[in-house]
Amino acid sequence: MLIEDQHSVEFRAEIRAFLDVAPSEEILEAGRKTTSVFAPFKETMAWHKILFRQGWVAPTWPLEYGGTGWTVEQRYIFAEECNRRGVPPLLPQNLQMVGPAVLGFGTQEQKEEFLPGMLSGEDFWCQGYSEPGAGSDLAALKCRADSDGDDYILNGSKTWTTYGHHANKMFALVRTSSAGKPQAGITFLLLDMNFPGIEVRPIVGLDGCPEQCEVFFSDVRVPKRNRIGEENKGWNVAKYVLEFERGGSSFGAWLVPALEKLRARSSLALDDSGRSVADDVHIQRRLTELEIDVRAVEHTEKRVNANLKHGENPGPMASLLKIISSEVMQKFSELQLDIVGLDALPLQTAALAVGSDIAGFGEESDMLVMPYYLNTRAASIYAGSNEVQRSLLAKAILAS
Amino acid sequence: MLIEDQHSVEFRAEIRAFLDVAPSEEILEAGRKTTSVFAPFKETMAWHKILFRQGWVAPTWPLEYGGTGWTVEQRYIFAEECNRRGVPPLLPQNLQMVGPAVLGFGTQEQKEEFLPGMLSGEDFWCQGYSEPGAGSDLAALKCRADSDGDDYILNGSKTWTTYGHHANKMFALVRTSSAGKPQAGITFLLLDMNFPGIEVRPIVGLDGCPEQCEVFFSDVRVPKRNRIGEENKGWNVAKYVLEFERGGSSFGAWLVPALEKLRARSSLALDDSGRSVADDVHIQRRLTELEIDVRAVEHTEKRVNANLKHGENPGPMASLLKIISSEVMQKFSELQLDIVGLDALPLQTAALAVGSDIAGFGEESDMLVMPYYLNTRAASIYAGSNEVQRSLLAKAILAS
Amino acid sequence: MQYQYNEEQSQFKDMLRKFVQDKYGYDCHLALCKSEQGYSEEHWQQFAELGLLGLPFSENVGGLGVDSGFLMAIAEEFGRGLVLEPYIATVVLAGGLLAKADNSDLSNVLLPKLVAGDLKLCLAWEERASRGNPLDVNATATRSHIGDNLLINGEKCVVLGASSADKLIVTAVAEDGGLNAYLIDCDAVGLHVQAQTLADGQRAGQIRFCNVEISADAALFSDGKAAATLQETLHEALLVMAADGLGAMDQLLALSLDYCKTRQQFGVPIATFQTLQHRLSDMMIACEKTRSLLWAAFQVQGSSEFGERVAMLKAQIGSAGRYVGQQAVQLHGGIGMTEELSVGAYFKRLTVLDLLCGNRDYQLNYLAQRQTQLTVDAA
Amino acid sequence: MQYQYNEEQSQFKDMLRKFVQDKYGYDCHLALCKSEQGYSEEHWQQFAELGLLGLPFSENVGGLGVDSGFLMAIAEEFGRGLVLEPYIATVVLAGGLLAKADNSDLSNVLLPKLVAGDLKLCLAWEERASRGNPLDVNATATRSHIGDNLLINGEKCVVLGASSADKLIVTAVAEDGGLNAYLIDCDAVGLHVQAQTLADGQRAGQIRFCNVEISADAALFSDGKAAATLQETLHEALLVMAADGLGAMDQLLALSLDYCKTRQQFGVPIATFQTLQHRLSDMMIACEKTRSLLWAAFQVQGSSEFGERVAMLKAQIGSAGRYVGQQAVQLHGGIGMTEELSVGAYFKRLTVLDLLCGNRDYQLNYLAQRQTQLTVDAA
Repeated sequence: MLIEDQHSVEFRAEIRAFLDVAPSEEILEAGRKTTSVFAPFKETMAWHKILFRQGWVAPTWPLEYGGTGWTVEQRYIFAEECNRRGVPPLLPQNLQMVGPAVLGFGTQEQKEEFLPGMLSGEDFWCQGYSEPGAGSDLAALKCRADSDGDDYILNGSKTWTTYGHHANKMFALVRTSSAGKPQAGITFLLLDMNFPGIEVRPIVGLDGCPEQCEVFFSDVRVPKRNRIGEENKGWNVAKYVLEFERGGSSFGAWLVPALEKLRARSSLALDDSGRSVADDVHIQRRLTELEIDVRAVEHTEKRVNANLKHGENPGPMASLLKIISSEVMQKFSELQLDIVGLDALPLQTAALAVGSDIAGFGEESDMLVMPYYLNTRAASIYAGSNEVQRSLLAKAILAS
Repeated sequence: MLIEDQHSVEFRAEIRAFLDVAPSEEILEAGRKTTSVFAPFKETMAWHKILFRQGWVAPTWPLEYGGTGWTVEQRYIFAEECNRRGVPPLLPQNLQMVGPAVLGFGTQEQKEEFLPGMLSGEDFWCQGYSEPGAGSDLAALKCRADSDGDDYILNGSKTWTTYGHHANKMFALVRTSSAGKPQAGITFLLLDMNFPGIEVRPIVGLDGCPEQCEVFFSDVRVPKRNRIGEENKGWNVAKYVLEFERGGSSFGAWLVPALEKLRARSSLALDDSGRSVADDVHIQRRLTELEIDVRAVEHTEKRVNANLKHGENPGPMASLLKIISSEVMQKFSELQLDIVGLDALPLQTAALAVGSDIAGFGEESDMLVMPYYLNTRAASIYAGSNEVQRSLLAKAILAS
Repeated sequence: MQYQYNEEQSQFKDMLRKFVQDKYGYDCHLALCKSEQGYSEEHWQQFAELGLLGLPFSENVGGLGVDSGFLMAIAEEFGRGLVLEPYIATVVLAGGLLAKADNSDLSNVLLPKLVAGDLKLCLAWEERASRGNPLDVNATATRSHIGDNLLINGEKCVVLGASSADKLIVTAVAEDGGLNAYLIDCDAVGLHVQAQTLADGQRAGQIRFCNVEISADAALFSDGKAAATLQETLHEALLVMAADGLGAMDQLLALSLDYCKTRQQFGVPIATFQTLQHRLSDMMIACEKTRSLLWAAFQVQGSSEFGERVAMLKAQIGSAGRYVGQQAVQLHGGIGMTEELSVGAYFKRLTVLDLLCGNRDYQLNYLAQRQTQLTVDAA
Repeated sequence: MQYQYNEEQSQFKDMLRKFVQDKYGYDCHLALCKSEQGYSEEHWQQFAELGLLGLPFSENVGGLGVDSGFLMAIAEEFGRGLVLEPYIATVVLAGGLLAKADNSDLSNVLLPKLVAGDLKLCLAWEERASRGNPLDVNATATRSHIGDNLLINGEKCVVLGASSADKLIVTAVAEDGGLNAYLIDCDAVGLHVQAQTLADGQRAGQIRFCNVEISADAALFSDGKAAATLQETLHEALLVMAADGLGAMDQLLALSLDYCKTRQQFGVPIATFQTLQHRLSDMMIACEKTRSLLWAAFQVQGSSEFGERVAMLKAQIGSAGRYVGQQAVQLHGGIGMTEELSVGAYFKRLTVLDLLCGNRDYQLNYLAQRQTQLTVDAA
């Protein structure tokens, strides 16, 4: 931001002007009451629809399919301004997970059928990848799709399906063959959640809220035209999706203002004498150390983005970014917990619901601290555990 | 020390009275100028001989072979007082490495031949275990002893032989068979360093001093009566030695006074204004954190010692103690470096020699800080690297 | 030097472990977490029958007068079993202070009831601004217009057991500037308790005192030793709470070892991955260091070194508990992030413990200040 | 925003890498470490011929006037090659300050000589008590009895390049209480240089000034901006020193990767052990975070944010360099603890770098104070 060119300054102003007026009070409340990477469902989808109407919902998509045509820097500016305004982050399933799969491997008919609903937010797609026995080891998945004429018959179950109880659509990896390497017999399918034989069971998380789901399939009939890519080649589709978003990350855009807010929180008076937690030099020191880590994430992200433009592939840097951003997020959540202290101890699930009329103890922002700390433990587990990422990273540097 | 019984108080007084007068100035200088776990050779062996004359050189040995008959607590008190007085720690090779092997597996003749010299310090024994290709993986050793009548013919080399250039004797593990499991063909031999065909090459360490050696053997003839235990059963001897000392460790007896000294150092005035490093609350914090770690080592050691008496086997606690003591030692060396700061930067090898008349920069104790920091990196490498210890520990707790 | 439970304590501990295993499944824990009251009155009466409520008190009030080793043994098993009853709040904190009070009229009446299971107490000492320091008190006790009566004003936060207590003890600054503690009925006029459910299911309360009028003989101390006694009581409570935390840590390690041996990934049990093996070793190291510091503190109870060793212990359990809790969740993966397994419940118990009664930061500052004091004293 | 060397800088860097590879084996490094002088005069002259000594200076003193990216490129390659010549001491520290001095009579005479390789300088600023803070100075410059002459008194420690310098610049407090810097011949009366060999082989000196008499026109500054200029020069030097450290870290990672691929233990290359794989990943992460902060600082050179970002960078290189150095030694095992491999030499270079010019502690305090200042300013 230091030496921002005129074009960027104008772009930022345009974004800011829109954000000043576009989100409703409920949407901003949902933004504030976000206690994990997944913001409250209803209001976030409302925001999704507003951004869709503005044409800004899918900055990473190709222009002809509803993208914005922004540069990587502009996308970063957009993310920075969204975070500063405090709107909820969009749910990634439609735009960053299933969308790219259809964009990259769908037929023209599939694109026409599925993309509009993803983009507009009419549909919400949930992910059916993990299974009880296949978490970090996706190739071990067992959920079976047997060919039967024009359909597949689906049996088995999926788990860690975020917001499965809110979704009307699902994209899933299923086993269509057990021949060859484990990855070889996997197929990428699109499902309607109202297909007969699907049952959804929410899982209660550490903060007492259901965010993930188990999804059970008994003889669910899925038309073969809902298959993305070739049969038994679903692994390629999933890999493509993972790579799609690489180099466009803007985690620093969230971290930098979050750290500012934490500094402000630490300066609040503890009592009439005006003392604050920020008077504690050890807290200051931890804030300083955290800021260095935050800046390291921010500038690593920007460096990867900048160098991508020059035609480089992020390669192992994608794993590196996953590791350092999840770890700094966890470190942030710990320091936040220590700064807020006793006020963070009561778990106030009811008061945290958007639109709740239940008064909680202390400041609203303090109520978020414990759920956020608990939920953030997942950051080093999901999307390829940090152990898996470190192994990938090692493999890459040992091979070079 | 809090509620020490009368017997212990008297014992401590007796030790202290002796230590007040027994060590020479040179011995105390060597104690001060100890920059690794191995104190300066000449003065340390002089101290060994004084303790021998006093009858206190081998507290862990059986009474009939020259031990003291002290309890574990008394041994701890002795260690505490030696550390407080600042005498150099004895070299462990004679008393804790080769001695127990002869005690446990030697014939009566061997005991009579070898034990007196170990005990008195007339002999200094060096260790020939590691080889360039066999460090943490001792079973891979290749140094070969071929049978030839009443002798073995030794060929190959050893490395990391501490003070090999000062030793007149060596105990070694050598390969006498390559049949069966790698551990199975290893034999424990005693050598004279003046046997024809032995060559010693000192290795210069990070502090510029030779402490370790390589030892090369070309057709070295070793009488078979120098074999300890059975042929091909040397692995058992080595394992026995490792277990011998278990439960008798007194690392805390060194750490506690060392930390006191470091606190005192941090309180030294930096300039005329009387400011000191200890005014820095972050340094205070690190000293406090280090003290907790030091106390954890001290009390874990005492807990293991106390419970051993009740007939328990330390089992995985031996690995645990190795890990936590080496890591706290390294943490200590880092904090010491940060407290002394710039004054630690010049490496003053010549001024550090015992009896040197070369004046160094700054306080004598400051000169030790950098070599100590550098040498202490070895603590997590030698005696079974900390990686190996963590694997052993995991194996033990996963089996239980 | 005692470094493990002696025979009598061990037997008692084994008995308790069996009791907890029988009465307290994880299902029971979850159900109590979600219940109105947050604990089981039936269990409480069983505690009374087993003599648990009288352990530390003298025989003349119906107690057993045994040493803290027994309290540590209880706490370890309660931590291992995720027990939610307000034992530490009533017996160790409030009961502990009451037993040391000058006001024997009060203690002689109340303690027998407590021991019998007929009375629950809580100790309201912590304030938002105190950040763990029991001597940093803003609440006041001032003379009222009526006789020798006193008016209590102030606010106390996260008072353990507040929602179940019949009476509470509050710390406040008297008009002479000295600290004192006062006994108050929980239904007194002007006293507002807002019940809280902490992240680990424990119940507590935010308590506001608005001109709560009490009689002068509700004061626990008469000779200005309230501060030292309060500090001592908290140190004893921290010893017991640390044992609770250690029980939870031990259990988390045991659960993690089991899970790693059975859970398969990439075709093998995850216990075969070296990184996870070393992680398990580090968790075990964290447990053992904590255990050593627990016994180190126990040994010197009653001496001048006790406060220092307790502070070390609490700082250690703060960081070690955090580490073991976080890693246990990580090793369990997604399932560790849910209510389905008990892992998360232990993790939350350790998280709460870390922040209660002076977090790691407070303890480290306390230790540094003591050290500075030692240096000044020596000079 | 520039996040990597541009084409011109890259070409220059490649050329330097080749130059260092050709001239500087590890044997050469060891030999220079043990030599009397501690560096090679022949190399120094080659630096002059390659134009390295004039890079940052304006063309009117014979320099090339290029940006700091080129200095970073040099330093990275010097770090990677364990180069011992006092480049940073002479060109970046002393030369950098001189080039910004008010006293152009001095700079116009001296800088051309420096660029030509005929003059070596050093900057004596650090004192024992300053603990990294260049503005915390005890040395004084007081009026002498003779004319406008000044007397310098004080002590400076670990002055890089002191033993090779022809002249030195010393910082001292003038009689008006302001900081200034003065040029002094190294053979001046009353000036005592004790040569030091630092742990990494670099040469430095402890310098005592006892009534060293200099003429008033030896002062570098006339208008009180010495403090700001000194701070700025040190920030620029830290940017360059961090690049040196990063070169050393990159090389340590490369050496460790190679070693793990070839070294066999338990019958397999040690690179197959998951713990070591993850360690290597963490070393790589440490390098990359440092690289990102290096460029983040480079981008804002000349702006008000520069000092802050440099402090972050120095703190980062302190901890990351320590981590990478320690782990590289650990991965190499016993052989990493000896002079036989270069690993230990890199480890020592990073250890020294960490403590020079404000260690991690100093930088973190500096950052916290800036933050407090921001808060005060905002209020």
